[in-house]
Amino acid sequence: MRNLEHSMTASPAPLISVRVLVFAKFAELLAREEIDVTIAPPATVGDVIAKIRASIPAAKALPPELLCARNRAHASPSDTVSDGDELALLPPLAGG
Amino acid sequence: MRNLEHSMTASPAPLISVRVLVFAKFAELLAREEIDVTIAPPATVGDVIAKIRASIPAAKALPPELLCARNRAHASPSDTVSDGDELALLPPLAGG
Amino acid sequence: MPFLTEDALDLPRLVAQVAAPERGGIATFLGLVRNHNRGREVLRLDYSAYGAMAEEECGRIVAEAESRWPVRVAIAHRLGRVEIGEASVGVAAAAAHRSDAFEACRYVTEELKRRVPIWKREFFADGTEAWVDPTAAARTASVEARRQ
Amino acid sequence: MPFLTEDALDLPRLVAQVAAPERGGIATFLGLVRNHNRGREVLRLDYSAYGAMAEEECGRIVAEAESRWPVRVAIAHRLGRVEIGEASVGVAAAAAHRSDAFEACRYVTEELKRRVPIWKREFFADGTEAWVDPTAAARTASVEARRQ
Repeated sequence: MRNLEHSMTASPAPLISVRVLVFAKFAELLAREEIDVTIAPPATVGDVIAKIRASIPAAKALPPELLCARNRAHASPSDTVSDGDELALLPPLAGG
Repeated sequence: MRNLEHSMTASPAPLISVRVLVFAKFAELLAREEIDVTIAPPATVGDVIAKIRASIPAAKALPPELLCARNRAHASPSDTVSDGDELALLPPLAGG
Repeated sequence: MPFLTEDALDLPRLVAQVAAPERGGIATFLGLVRNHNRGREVLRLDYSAYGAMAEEECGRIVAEAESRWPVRVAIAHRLGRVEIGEASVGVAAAAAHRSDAFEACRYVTEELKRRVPIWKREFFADGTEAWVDPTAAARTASVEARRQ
Repeated sequence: MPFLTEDALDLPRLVAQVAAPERGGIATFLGLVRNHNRGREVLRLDYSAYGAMAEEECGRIVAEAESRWPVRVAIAHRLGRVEIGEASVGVAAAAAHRSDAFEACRYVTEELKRRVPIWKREFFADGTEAWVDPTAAARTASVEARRQ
């Protein structure tokens, strides 16, 4: 037990992978429909978006406030992400 | 002119005739769908209904407050009637 | 087009009466004949009306709604025998903005029930029949409420 | 039954999904594609969605309405190409009492527009096309309101 706890604290937690789906106007802007992001935990939806803004040049044109989803439900930038999550960047909704 | 005015004041105004339509439950109660009423002017919708209550025995069973119409529009008992008017006694409405 | 009809109500036709390229929102209300009323099993209804006044009153209600909101309104009400599950009344209101359509549709539905001279006779499963009197139901409900 | 469909919306079928002998009042809303938007002539629309989430979000909205009011609710939303005058969205709510049907229908319609991830591209008469952004329209309106 002591050894296990020690090793968990000492070695960095493994990175987590999330898939980010991109739709409509944003898919056009980024010229892609999904982005795989690997990030160190603990990470939030906002952290994932910040990493996309930093790594994809076209993403700098995304609006400062983004509607986003996590696992097919509306999410807030402060929500924590888990390995395997499906995130999404949603342009302004226009259903109806 | 004098003569005419004099004769108008002196002789009683001619009686007026109205037709009273009766519907649904009230038509069953009174065993008829219309009642012709002749009454001395000036008379109101309420006067006509009072005359019906007084002259038709079954009409005593009509509720004390009645929904009524004059010339195909909702009317109040205090509305004045004119010769040739079409009145109606309306049981509680149940459309829809 | 008359508001009262002996024919089955056709909701798409009612919608078509008010739809137009500049009116993007259509609210409708459909009243269906229920199989129960106040705890008794109902087999069918028979609607009757003071036809001439009912037509005029529907026209007045439509005109009121169309002057109060920027809408087009249609009404259809059945007369005669109507079976369980069939529509007895239909209202459609179309507007450029959905809030106007919703509000006008509701107004017309409420006013129609309150003002249009239509009556219905219920035929019960036990073989009896009776005129429907919503005011008697309201009186009973208020007496029962006072008892509690 | 999925909420999103490539097929034309069938209002009677939507009504049939919620009708039942004990539910006498059915309120519906139908959104039709208009030929103009913000002063420009529109020829047609093309709807796309985050399909999996849109289905789940519609399901959540229906569940919310059905827990808040004693109603049954149905939703249908078009995907793909939709022509002027065609319905892009339909909502139906059935209840024993019409006020519940009206309120639930309106709630579902508003929440659907606010929460379901669907987008539309407008094709204009001048040959151009653009994604519809209701928040941009709202921003413009509020700027114009401030100017007055």
